[in-house]
Amino acid sequence: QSLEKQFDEFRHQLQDSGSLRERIRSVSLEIESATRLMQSSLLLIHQSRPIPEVLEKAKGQIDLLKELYSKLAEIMRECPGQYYRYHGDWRSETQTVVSLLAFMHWLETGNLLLHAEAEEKLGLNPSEFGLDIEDYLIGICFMSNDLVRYLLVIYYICPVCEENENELHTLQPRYVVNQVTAGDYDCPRKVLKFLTDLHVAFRMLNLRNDFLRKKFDGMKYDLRRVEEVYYDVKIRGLAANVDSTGEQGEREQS
Amino acid sequence: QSLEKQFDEFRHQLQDSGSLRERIRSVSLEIESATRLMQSSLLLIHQSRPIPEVLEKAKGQIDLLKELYSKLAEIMRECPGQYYRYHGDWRSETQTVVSLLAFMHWLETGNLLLHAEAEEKLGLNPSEFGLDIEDYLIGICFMSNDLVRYLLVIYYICPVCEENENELHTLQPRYVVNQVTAGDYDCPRKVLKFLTDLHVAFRMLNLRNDFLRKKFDGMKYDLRRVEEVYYDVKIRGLAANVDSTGEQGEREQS
Amino acid sequence: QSLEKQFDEFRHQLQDSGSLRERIRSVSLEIESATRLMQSSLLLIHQSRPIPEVLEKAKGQIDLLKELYSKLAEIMRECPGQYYRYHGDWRSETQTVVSLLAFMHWLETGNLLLHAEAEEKLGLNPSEFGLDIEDYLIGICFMSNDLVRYLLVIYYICPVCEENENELHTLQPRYVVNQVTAGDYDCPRKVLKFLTDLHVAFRMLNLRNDFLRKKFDGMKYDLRRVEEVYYDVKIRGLAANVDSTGEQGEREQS
Amino acid sequence: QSLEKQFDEFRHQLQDSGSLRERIRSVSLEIESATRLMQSSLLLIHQSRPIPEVLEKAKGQIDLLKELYSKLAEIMRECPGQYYRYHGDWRSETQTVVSLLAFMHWLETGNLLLHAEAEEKLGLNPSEFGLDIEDYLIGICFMSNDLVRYLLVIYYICPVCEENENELHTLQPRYVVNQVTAGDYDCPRKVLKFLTDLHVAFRMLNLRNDFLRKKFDGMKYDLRRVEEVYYDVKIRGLAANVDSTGEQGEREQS
Amino acid sequence: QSLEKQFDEFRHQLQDSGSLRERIRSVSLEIESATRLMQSSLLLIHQSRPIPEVLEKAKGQIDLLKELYSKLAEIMRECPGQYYRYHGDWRSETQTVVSLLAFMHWLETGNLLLHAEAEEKLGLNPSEFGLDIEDYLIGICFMSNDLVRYLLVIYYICPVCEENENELHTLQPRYVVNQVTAGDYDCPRKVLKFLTDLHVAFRMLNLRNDFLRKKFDGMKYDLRRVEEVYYDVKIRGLAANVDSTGEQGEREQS
Amino acid sequence: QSLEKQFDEFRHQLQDSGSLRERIRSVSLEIESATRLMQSSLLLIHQSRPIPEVLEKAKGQIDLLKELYSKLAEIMRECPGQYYRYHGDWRSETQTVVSLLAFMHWLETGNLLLHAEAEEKLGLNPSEFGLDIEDYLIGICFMSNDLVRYLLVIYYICPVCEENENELHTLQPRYVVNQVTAGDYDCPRKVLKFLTDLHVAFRMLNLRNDFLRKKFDGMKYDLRRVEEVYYDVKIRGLAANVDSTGEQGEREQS
Amino acid sequence: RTLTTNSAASDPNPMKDAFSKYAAYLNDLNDKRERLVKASRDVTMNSKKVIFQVHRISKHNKDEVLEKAEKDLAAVMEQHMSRVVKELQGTDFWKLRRAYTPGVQEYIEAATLCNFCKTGALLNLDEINASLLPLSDPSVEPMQINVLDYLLGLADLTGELMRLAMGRISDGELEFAQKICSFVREIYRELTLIAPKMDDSSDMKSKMDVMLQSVKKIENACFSVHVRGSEYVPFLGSDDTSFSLLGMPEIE
Amino acid sequence: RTLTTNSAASDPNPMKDAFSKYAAYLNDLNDKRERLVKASRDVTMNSKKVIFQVHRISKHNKDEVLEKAEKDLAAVMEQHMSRVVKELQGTDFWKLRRAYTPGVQEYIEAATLCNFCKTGALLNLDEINASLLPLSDPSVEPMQINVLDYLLGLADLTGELMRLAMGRISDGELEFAQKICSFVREIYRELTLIAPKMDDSSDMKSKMDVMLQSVKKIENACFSVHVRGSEYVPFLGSDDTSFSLLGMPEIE
Ligand SMILES: [Mn+2]
Ligand SMILES: [Mn+2]
Repeated sequence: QSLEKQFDEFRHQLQDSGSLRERIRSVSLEIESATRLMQSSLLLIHQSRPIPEVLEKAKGQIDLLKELYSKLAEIMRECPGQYYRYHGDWRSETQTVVSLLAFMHWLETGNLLLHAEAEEKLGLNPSEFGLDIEDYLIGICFMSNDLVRYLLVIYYICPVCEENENELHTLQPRYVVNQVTAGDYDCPRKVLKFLTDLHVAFRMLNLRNDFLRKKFDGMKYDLRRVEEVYYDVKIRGLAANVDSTGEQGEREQS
Repeated sequence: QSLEKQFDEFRHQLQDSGSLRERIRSVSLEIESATRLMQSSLLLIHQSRPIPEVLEKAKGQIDLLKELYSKLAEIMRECPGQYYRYHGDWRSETQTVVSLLAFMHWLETGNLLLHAEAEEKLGLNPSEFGLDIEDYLIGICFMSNDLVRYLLVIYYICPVCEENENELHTLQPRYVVNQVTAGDYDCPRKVLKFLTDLHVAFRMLNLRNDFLRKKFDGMKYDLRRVEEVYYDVKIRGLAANVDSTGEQGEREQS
Repeated sequence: QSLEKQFDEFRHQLQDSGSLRERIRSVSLEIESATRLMQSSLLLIHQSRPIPEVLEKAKGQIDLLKELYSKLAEIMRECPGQYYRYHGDWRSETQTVVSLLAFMHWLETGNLLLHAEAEEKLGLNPSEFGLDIEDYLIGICFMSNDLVRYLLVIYYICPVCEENENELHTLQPRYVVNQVTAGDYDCPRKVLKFLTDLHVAFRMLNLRNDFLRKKFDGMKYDLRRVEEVYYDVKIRGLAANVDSTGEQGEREQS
Repeated sequence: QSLEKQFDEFRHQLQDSGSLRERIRSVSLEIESATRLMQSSLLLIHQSRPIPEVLEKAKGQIDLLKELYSKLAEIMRECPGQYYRYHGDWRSETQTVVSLLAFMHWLETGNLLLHAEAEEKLGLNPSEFGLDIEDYLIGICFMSNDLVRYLLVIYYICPVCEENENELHTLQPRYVVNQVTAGDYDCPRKVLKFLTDLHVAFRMLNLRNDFLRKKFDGMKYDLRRVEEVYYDVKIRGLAANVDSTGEQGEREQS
Repeated sequence: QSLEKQFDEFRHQLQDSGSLRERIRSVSLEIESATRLMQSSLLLIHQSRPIPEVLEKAKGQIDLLKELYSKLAEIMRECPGQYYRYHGDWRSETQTVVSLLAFMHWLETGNLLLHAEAEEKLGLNPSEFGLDIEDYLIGICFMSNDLVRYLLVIYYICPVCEENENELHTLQPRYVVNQVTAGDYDCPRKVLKFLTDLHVAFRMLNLRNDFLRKKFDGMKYDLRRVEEVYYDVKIRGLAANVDSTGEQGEREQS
Repeated sequence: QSLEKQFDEFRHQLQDSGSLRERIRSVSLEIESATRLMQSSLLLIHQSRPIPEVLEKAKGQIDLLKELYSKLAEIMRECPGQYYRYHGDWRSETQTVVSLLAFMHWLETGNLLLHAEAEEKLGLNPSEFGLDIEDYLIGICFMSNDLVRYLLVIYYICPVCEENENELHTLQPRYVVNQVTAGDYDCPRKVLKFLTDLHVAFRMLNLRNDFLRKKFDGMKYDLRRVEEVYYDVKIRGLAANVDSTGEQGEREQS
Repeated sequence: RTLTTNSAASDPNPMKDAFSKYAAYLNDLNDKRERLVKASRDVTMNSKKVIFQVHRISKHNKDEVLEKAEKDLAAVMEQHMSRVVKELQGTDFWKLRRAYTPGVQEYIEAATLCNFCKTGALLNLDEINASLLPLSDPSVEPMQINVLDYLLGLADLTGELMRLAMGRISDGELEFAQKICSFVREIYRELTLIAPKMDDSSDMKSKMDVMLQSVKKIENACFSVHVRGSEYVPFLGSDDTSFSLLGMPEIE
Repeated sequence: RTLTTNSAASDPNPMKDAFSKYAAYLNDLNDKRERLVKASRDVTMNSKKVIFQVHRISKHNKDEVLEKAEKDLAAVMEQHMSRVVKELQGTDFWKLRRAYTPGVQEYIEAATLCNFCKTGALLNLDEINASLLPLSDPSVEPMQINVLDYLLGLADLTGELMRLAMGRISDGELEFAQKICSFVREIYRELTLIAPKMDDSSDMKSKMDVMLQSVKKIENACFSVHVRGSEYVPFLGSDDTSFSLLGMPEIE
């Protein structure tokens, strides 16, 4: 009977899409696990390890991520046009990936990782398996949060290395002492400028009342926190003498 | 008739397990009442009472707890293999017990109360009536919350002892004045280090999406709060001169 | 360090219990899928397919169920005494299994499937992996609902099998025509007696205010509905002339 | 300090009212348990046991109830004027008590158990611990529900006593055969008249939009159902020949 | 007929208690409306209006409240012993009344409004129409929430009253400028001490798992927030130089 | 200030509309009370009182209703264009009014009371205060329900007039005996035809998934019930001999 | 569409340029979503009208009524579904699914209801999708209704079939009613196996509960008609009027 | 629009005639409701865009940004609100309120937000209603926004003001933020007195809860800025930079 036949077909189709989803999910889990490792590596900055070393380690996962996204793309090739059907299964993982890549990019260049650059880093071919723009934007919002924590922890807190305790109150970031990279020393001002610019850029968007808008609202709190740190530093004249050199350093580099 | 006979048996079994549960619950209530008293005693630290005195008082309940857990174990001996059937009836009480013991242990030693140590303190024999690992971990998460509050209150706030009001703004913990134990003076740093280590340890665990996971997420906020306190202290150079003078400075001052 | 060592152990234990749970869940999913097939087979009675044929088909899954439960038992053998820890993971599936087996048993014998019989059918060894009594009772409550629907559907004409159309309005259940088993034709009376007995038996139990209690309350509505059906049939004298033969048949069979 | 003193007093008062509530609840539980037994006894009518015998058994609990209510009254004597403070703790149990007493009273006399009669049966002294009118009315609504079920079951269904199966389709109530009390034979008409009168009486009340109102709405359905039964009987002329022959006919037949 | 007679009586009684309830409710509505006006007046403190002026305005409603409660008492005199029957109809309004009176009392005296004082302010005669203790306690919990908001708002600059703008950044609460009452300027410490005392007092009570318990849990959050505010002020040494004068002022006043 | 001024105005406006609503509600309550009386009067048909007499009594309320609706119209004249703002306050009462008027109209004429006729009966002037069409339609649905009950009760049940018990089983409506009005005797056929026509007419409407649709779905059940009664009568040949005269009578009257 | 926020507009600002692009993308997407929602609402409203038209069926006007229903349904397709198809052609079927799924489900409900009344069989998804093809520009990938929306629409269909069955019983078409009953039960049986495999099964789960209620209502109705009907058989004798037993009689 | 259901069409059937009228009435009403819903959705979407435009405000571009916002707002009025007004003129303001209230509320939110940023004052209902008059045919009763929708829109406004305050604090405009704080508290205070008197106060009740949250957020932010800011005063000495304390510094 045709009714039974149709439902039989459906059952098979749904079974197929179910097992496809299983495969997607397993890749997603691997992506998540890779981002955990990346996150762990990046947390080492909090322990004052030199940035290049830290980045080196974290970058090690990027090749793996590339591979995993190419796997995803391959799976999606089996069901063309259904990217957004399964989108939910890699969504939040991808947002985390974006936030980490953007954070690393900022550490390296001081600039925002753009959407196209993120796709490139992940080896994505936008014509077949691109990076959803909203996922990208949400990832950027997450990054702003990481940035604040980074600023707070790196700059003034370093509980594990007690041997240098005395120097800590000089309020220079731990790693500055070991290795002066241009652009590293007036961190609060840089972060503040970056987040302010980002905030201005985000305000160009017309958002719906959705998750992205909520995260964007959250970014405002991050911005506030960074301002507080900036003025804490400024007010105590700590940044002042740094600033003069800082600006200089920046000029040199740019 | 066999149907009747079966339901007769059921009635007896349900009655038995019902009254068993009643007995368990009544012991549970006693445990809860003991933890309330312990909690009350510990809150006295917030009133700047000397730690040893406070601990002494709180420890008074431990013997009672031991006794109550031995009662529980005895009841469970009547229905071997059903520990997890009735687990829900002492779960949350036991988590509170763990959190209090761990807090007291930290106050005494500055270290984490280990699972085996917790079992020992409660006189539990793991081969017959052990401490469930997840309960232990949840209890530890609860403790991290107490720790933060302790840090906040003890260190800078002491509204009840007005006589010393003037000294308070020197931002030294109240009890330091009365009793200088090594390791007490840089409390924020100690708490920060302890919680960071604990956090790193927890991150190694692959938590399911359950209550424990949620509590662990809460611990992240605790950590964040402690970081902020540490930052506040550091940025004002308040910890600095304490650090240098260390124990000595304390003594002079009092 | 001992803290690290402890959390290492925990990681292993949680990983173990996590993977155990995964295995249990995957068996549970298979059980659920088997019960769906069984259920779908049993629904064919509503389409007037002969009972033996239908039962034959449904029974096909029992061997699979046996196998799956033996798998579960095997898994649980790895962690003795933790039956109730993981109980929640096969609970609701097992309740459905019980309800289906009990319904099939009633179709075959007109009697209640006893707890011990259910265990036997599933190849369970109560000393190591038994059927929880509450699960059994809840399953029985579920069955009462199926029974009512069955009664309604079975009793009326079934236009899809036109060959017997004319005889149908004599108000004998569809399958009676094909196969006159003693005791089949006065279905409402039988169902009513069965449910009344069951209801009386349940009332003997002192139920707590929980899920089982709620399901039992539902059974009361089933009983009410069956009483109404019986009344409808009786008031029209439809059951009357059947009764005379019916009793005879029943006597013969008993 | 006066604040402390006040809270001390509060603690005592809350403790007192807490333990009072405990005592009330424990009596309430006993009342509930007594009503369960009564209900069980009354259900025997559904099994065609002679009414007097059934009533005898059920009445056995009334003395116990009297005693329990006198206990309640005694407790309330300790806190005069607070009847309605603790009312919620015996409310629903008392409603059930009323429904059972009223049902028994109807079986005996065919009349409604009046409020004052209910109080008398329970040995209540309205000046100190009366029966709340709304509880009484709700109990009466519950009874109407029992009445319908009784009508349905008693009159046409008697699955357990197979020996008389053949006579059943004559549609005479089971117990009529055993014991001819005047007024028993045209049960549907009697029930209909009784419920109609009751319904008319209730309609006189201006009910608020609350639980009682909802229960009263339920009574309308009961009335509707009884009308349908009466209609069924009437339309088939089944009641007719009973009516004409009346008591006499009954006697001849038995 | 006695049935009719009884329902006639019921009709009258229900009508009576219905109209009684109507009257109570209408008084309750008036109480609610008076509290809204009071609340709205008190919100003016947030706009830096001088406290005495604000209190003056709010107190204007107290006479009205007294009158309304005396109306309630009068109504209840018609049905002695039924206070708790209608209690639900003025409960939540009374809780709000208590919270407002207690807040005003704290503003004036810095002390907790005691239960007896609340009764006195409302002109209640506890022997005939008292203030239920739980209502009092819940009202006090509500007040703690208002207190926190007050603390936050009062403490910062208020741009609408521009004339004093320059002095405001000295971090003295707005109204201090206009009217220096001893004990007003170290508001956070005062609030913290007050709430801590209150919290300790509440902890002595054995609360049931009900509404009051929930509100009390809310008070813990209020306390936490006040601790944080106090910490913020203290860590910046802002309260310090105030303290010296503060204590003095307080001593003078006490 | 204009802000305060505006809100002040709003408060007055809302107060005005609030008191307007109060007045509307009080009229609504009177409407409801009038419909209760009408309903009570109409219920007398169930007691076999002659229709004209019953109608006479019920019609007594129509003048009152007219007056009440003219009061409503007058109130609404104060706020032109706001009919639908307050609509909810007389909605359900008006639906009941329509159902009763339509039922009476059917008793008198055997026809459906049309929308315009209903407005006329209530003295409504559609240009200023009309009868909402959806209210009208819902009222008609309610009526179909009354009709069924009427059919059931009047025709075959008359429990209160026992003296004529014997004649009842002749299945002629009680009042037919007393007073033969054309069109009264083959009531079931008439009701069936009427409801069938009404059902066909309703099916012309395109409804949304709202209250009206739900009530219309309910009408289908009413129709089913009437069919059952019709066939009960028909099958027993009871209506047959009536039918011949019935049709005749109807022809004469039409 | 460029925004003049702050500072001089001359210096190149990659972040700003990029965000202009993102803003344009989001604006376009939202506009398209909005157009789809509107088209979907129109589809819903007009499909509901078709369903009501089908409910106007009776023993004697079947062909007439169904003809009109089919004409109206075709109009829904041409005038409104076509707008959905136009918006979606080429892509975004899944991304914007939530915007158009209510309309498509209601269309499925109407189309399958019509078809069942006419043929007694289930209208397949393939057949519906075939009818969508002509509406698409042949150069791009055509929009096709997915299995999930089809199944969700089917779940709602059973509610309408329940109403239809009540009407048919009243109209004396017992056979039709029982056909509906079997049909609905068959669908229910099939869906119990499929529902848990669906992408987001929570919607479907609640629809299954409602469906079971509908099935039970039909079963109850068929049972009571059957029980009652059987009583009359002995009175009436042979099988002449056995199925016109109920419904308005032909006397007039 | 007449329906050919059953039987001969010749005999007069008052019931059928009447129901044709009812059917036409219901169809017209539903169509109008549908058109209103669509217009309302358009108003909502475009008002939201205006709100976002306002959030693009900063210390230096205030006039520019607000000018554009006002232009866009005027366009919403001309292009979309006008459709609502056209549908409703003469009648049905209240009957169909549920169809258009979301759009109107969002419009109120946008209009009052713009106005507050420009003038620091609340845009009154009368002023908004005056601007609706030109859109109406003068021969019929003009559609006017009712108090309830105005108040509900105002309640939502406070959420946007909270976001605005956060932005302003970041931008160093503390004075502006505190002005917002006072303004929101004033609205909240007024609404506490009015809310319980509203026709259906349940909507408003939940909005009041949200509003209190917003108020508290602004208060918390103002408090912490103030406490922190006060610390710096001794360092910086005089009052030169006291209010540019926060916000991107002018160093560059
Ligand atoms: Mn539908
Ligand atoms: Mn908004």
